[in-house]
Amino acid sequence: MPSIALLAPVAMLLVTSGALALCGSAGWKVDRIVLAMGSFGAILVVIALWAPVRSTLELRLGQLGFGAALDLRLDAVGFAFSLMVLVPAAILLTLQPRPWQEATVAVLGLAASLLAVEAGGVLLTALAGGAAATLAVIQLDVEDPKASRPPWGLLLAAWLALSWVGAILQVRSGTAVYAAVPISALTVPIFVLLAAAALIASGLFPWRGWASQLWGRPALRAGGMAVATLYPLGFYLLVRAYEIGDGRYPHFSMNAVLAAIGVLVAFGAAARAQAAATRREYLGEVIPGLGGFALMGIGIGTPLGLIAGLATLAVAALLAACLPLLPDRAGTASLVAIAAAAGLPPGLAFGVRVLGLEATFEAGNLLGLIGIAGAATWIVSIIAAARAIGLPAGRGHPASETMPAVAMGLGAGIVVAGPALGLVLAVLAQPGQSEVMPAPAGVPIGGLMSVVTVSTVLPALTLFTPVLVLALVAYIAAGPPAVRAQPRPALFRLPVAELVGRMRQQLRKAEVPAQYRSLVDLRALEAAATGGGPLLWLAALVALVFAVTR
Amino acid sequence: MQPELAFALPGVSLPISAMSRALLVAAAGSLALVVAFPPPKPERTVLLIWGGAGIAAIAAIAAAPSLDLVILLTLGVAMLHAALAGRRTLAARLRAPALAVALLGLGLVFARLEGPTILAAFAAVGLVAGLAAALGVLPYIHEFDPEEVTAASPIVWMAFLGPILAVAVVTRARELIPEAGAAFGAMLIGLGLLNILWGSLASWLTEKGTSAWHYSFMADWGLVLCGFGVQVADGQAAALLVLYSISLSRLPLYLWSRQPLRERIQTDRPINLLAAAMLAGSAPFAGFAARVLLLRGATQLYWPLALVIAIGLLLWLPPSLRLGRSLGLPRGRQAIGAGIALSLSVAIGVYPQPILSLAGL
Amino acid sequence: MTQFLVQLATHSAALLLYPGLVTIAVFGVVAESVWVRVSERRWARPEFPGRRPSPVLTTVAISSMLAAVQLAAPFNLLPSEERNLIIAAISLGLIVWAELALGVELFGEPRLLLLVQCCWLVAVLGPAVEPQSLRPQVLGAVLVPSLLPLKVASGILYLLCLPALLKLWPIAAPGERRARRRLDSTRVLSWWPYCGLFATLYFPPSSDEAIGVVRFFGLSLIVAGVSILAGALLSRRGAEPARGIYRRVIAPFAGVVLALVVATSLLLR
Amino acid sequence: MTVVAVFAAFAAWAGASVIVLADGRRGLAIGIALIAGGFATLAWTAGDWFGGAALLAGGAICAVQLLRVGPQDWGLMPAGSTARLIQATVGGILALWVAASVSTGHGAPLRFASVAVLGLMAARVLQGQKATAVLTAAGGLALALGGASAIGPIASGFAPYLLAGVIAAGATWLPSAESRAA
Repeated sequence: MPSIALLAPVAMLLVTSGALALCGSAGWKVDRIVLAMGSFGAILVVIALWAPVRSTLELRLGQLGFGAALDLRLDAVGFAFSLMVLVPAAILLTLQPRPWQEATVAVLGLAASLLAVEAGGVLLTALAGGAAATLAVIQLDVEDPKASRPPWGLLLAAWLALSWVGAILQVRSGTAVYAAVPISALTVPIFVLLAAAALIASGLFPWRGWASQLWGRPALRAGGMAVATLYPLGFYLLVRAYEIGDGRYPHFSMNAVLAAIGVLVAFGAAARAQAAATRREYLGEVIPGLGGFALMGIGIGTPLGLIAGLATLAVAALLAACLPLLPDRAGTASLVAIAAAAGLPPGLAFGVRVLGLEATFEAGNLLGLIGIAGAATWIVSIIAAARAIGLPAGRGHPASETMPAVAMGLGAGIVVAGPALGLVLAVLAQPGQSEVMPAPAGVPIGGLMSVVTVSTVLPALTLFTPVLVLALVAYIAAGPPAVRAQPRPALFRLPVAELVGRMRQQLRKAEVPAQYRSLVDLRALEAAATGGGPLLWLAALVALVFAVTR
Repeated sequence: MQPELAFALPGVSLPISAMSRALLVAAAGSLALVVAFPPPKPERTVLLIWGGAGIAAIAAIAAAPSLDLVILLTLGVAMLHAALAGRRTLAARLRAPALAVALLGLGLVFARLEGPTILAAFAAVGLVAGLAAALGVLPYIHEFDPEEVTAASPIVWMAFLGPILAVAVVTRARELIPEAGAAFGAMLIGLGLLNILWGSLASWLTEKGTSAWHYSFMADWGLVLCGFGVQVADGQAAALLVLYSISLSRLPLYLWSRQPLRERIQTDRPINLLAAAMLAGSAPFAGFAARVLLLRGATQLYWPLALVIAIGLLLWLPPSLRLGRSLGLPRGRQAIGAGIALSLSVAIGVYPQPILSLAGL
Repeated sequence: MTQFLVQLATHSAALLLYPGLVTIAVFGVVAESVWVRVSERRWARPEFPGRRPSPVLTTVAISSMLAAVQLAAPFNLLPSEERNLIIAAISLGLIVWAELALGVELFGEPRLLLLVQCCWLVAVLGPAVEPQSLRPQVLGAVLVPSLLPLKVASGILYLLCLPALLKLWPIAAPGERRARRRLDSTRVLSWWPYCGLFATLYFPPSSDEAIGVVRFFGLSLIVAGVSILAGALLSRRGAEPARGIYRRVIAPFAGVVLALVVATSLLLR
Repeated sequence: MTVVAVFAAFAAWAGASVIVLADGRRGLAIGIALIAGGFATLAWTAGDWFGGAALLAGGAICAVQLLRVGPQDWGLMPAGSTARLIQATVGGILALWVAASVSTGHGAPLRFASVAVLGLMAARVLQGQKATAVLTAAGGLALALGGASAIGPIASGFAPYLLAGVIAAGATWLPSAESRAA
């Protein structure tokens, strides 16, 4: 396969957006067909590029001018993340009707997100990721300017921070290409900046981040696309950081802190989920919850943790496609989606969470304590899921945007794929781990039948298959549960959240005391600055003279 | 920066630096854009005449062999510009540019005096203050009347004449006072940061929409001054890209927004949001590449400076959203113009190398 | 392929027969009958679900089977290295909360129950931090003197949590929705995995001999007995004192266990 | 020759002071003429005959134009001119300090004249409300800049003188246009 073909997936999406614009402005109603062809075509191209060789493909097209070279690279990590971005986006673009302007922006955002993942260096990732963020915000505002969306400034801050990381790496080591940056260049301060950029880019906070706020929007077209295209990018940076550091972060404490943040994020989501007033609110916390577990796994810094983290992200990607298509009304589709999200055995979400927690214990250095917290968090999320089954639906998004059958299919797919955990790890996660982290000696972690870890062997296929069969038979026999939708009290409310809420209120109400208002009279300040007053100009001159002569 | 290149005119050979040449191209492009897709008012011929005169002035300043001539030409341009029909009195219009000329002149005189090194420092002060006064950035903001015709307003200094003048002064100042280079750079960075802060905040919080645009130019100039002050190639490249985005993006959008501003039209269409993103320097627009280069330059110089600049860069968004909305919904030719401006900005943002090469960077 | 089919068969047998569903049912019915006898002072006939078990009961059964096969019971058809403590812990957690889908009124003290369950997780997973192993029988086999205090403390915490997790406390007042069942089929499915896990984690593994089976079941029955006694005592002392004990004792004691985990790990470095 | 240069320099300063102190066209004309004469003489003493002539011509045209058009009055030191008087004096003293004691090398008179005139003209531009006064000050600035081009080891040639003369000559010909909205 010629390396120039690496341009094909992004180019295909760009062409699709052009075609959409043309068809839209010409009034032809073929946009969904064009979208399906473009987005699924891109998926096929990515698979066609990777599957035959299953080794890194590179394309160097020279300098762009701002320090970044147009280096594209498709390795195992890029492949996994490309699919995580493309698959949910393609499903949503194909199945959800949207105006052609919105669709055009969405496909452009998808192309930018894919470029960020295929980029060979930090700066190009920053540019493409920033573009994806910009386009996502625009798409959200086009859909509904009044609805909540990720703070643009926050996203810009994340990608600017990453571009600064790239700049520092270039200044310090002469390159910001992932594969070429010397290990010594990734110092603790630079990593902290990179990690901050990653966390902000994906909204990985213990409090309610944009990934959960988006589900409160009246429509879930742009919201679903934003989650599908933006959410994985922060994790991508953290995985690439392993490549820069030759499989390690600059200091062990970084692993511990990131893993702890991961648990906090997951716990925050679980705590909010168990207090949700509607099922819609609960569903909004599903992706952040999985994101927290993924961050915990990736942060641990062991091959098993990384593999579990990547696999968790794959599950999150499928749910990112499932949840926007899910109708708010109660029913089997909701039930299956909730079961898939909560990690009901023997689902894929169950298996990856088990591996993530196992990784914390096997990592040693007291990281097992994080594992205990993770297990408790999982229990809280199970509580939230059980409670959510009987919650009122909440504000429904337009039925035209939903596809109950597809949503149920995706949810069921996540559950049914549980026995194939080993296969999923072997195909998606393990090659990615080997790419950025020295592979452990001995038997590979992921296999067709089982998952081998340091202390145990998880016979995913042979144990989960009978469990799955028994469960299916039993549930079919049992029929749907007789659950009455009703408001349910929260098990607990986090005092910290209430405290933060109160502080925010006070901050909003805060104002300058009357006697000092004249000091911050903006109108007067503006008049003074723009009045062209000779005195001000003279004073400025004197100040400059003083500054250079002191 | 590349050594001066000979730019042949019939019969006479005038040296034009590569950077000036690049800016001349940007100014011409900007004029072409606003003339080809003119706003309802003022009419195209007016823009063409005044713009053409401006291009001639820019070319003259770019081709001036010495700083004396640059300053004298600036004075001449200032007097001619002040004589244009505008709403402010001639005295008000000439005040700041004339002060700029005096300060630049004093700076030049001090730079040429023999004596203690303090004279070089005074020269640096004169040149920096003079440049700030010529551009009309804080603390030497030109008196601004929102209703004044653009060609007679201070925007001309900021968006049209300013870039070339700044390049002429900064490049020559470095040769004139090498011993005060650090002080010169430090003052540029100081004024740059001041203008980033003031420009973005004032653009966000001011009541008048036209004034918000005026302040937004100052914020961009803050970046340019920081870029010139950093005194490494990346800084110059960043400054050049910001100057390009001022000429090819901000100025045309400002002209196209005048009518909607008068009619108090605010829209939230994709075009407005894209314009906001472009004005805010979000990726993939030119501003983002400029910011990356600036951060790189600042990191080479002193990393805390990069941190301060990075924080400052976040202040662009709120005013940019406001300015983007003030564009209204461009129709017909203006819509095409806006599309071209956006496309140009994306092209420069993704692949700025040709422009940097044109500028010898 | 043959290997796959053999494994599939053995795992299915483990899930359905021993130490899975059948064992769970037998052990559970015995323990539950004793509990009903003790709490209600009469023998109650087990209430087996009708033709169609409810989805909640199905979930509980599946989780219970999954937890049971992780036990270090002698002759367990699931090989030792394939057992996993996390699966056991989370499956048991699922058992506790499955009924929440039907309504929160089925829980007497949900907040307290959550607290107790978190403490129970500390008791179950705490001892796994230092050995860095999640094989239940490995943890049971650990007899390093420096780890014994932690093991003992964890065992006590486990026992303290058990009555609440088995919902032996709080006893439902007559008229409450959760008080309708006589012989709680959900609890029937919980006795064996909970008691067996205690015998697995805090005692050396029993050998794959008849005596081993007797020992393991004996230990599990003792745990069940202790839980029944504790449950009876708690119910006799009335709701408030029992609530007080759980509120004031469990969480601080879990904190102590956590401190022991940290201290032991630091000491053994 | 040096004495002539000194007198020329003081003439230039005196001219600048008159422009600072005067509001009427006659006063401004005298001021610009003195500046032009001063810088022209300084150029001649440096041997730059054409340059000096260009400055003189420019200043002369500006002065004549001032005397030819508009209401003829002196307007010297109107009420409240104390500040301007102090300005002119202090400006002169500061320029003298810079030219004579801070800086070294030959050509002190030119340094004095340049610094003094540039400073005072800047002050006049800042004060001025009437177009005539500001334009005259701008003319003065041009003449000072032209004259100052001879400072330093490398002379800038004839071009600055010529341009300065042209600007000075054209200063008072400019229309002070009426206001017009956008």
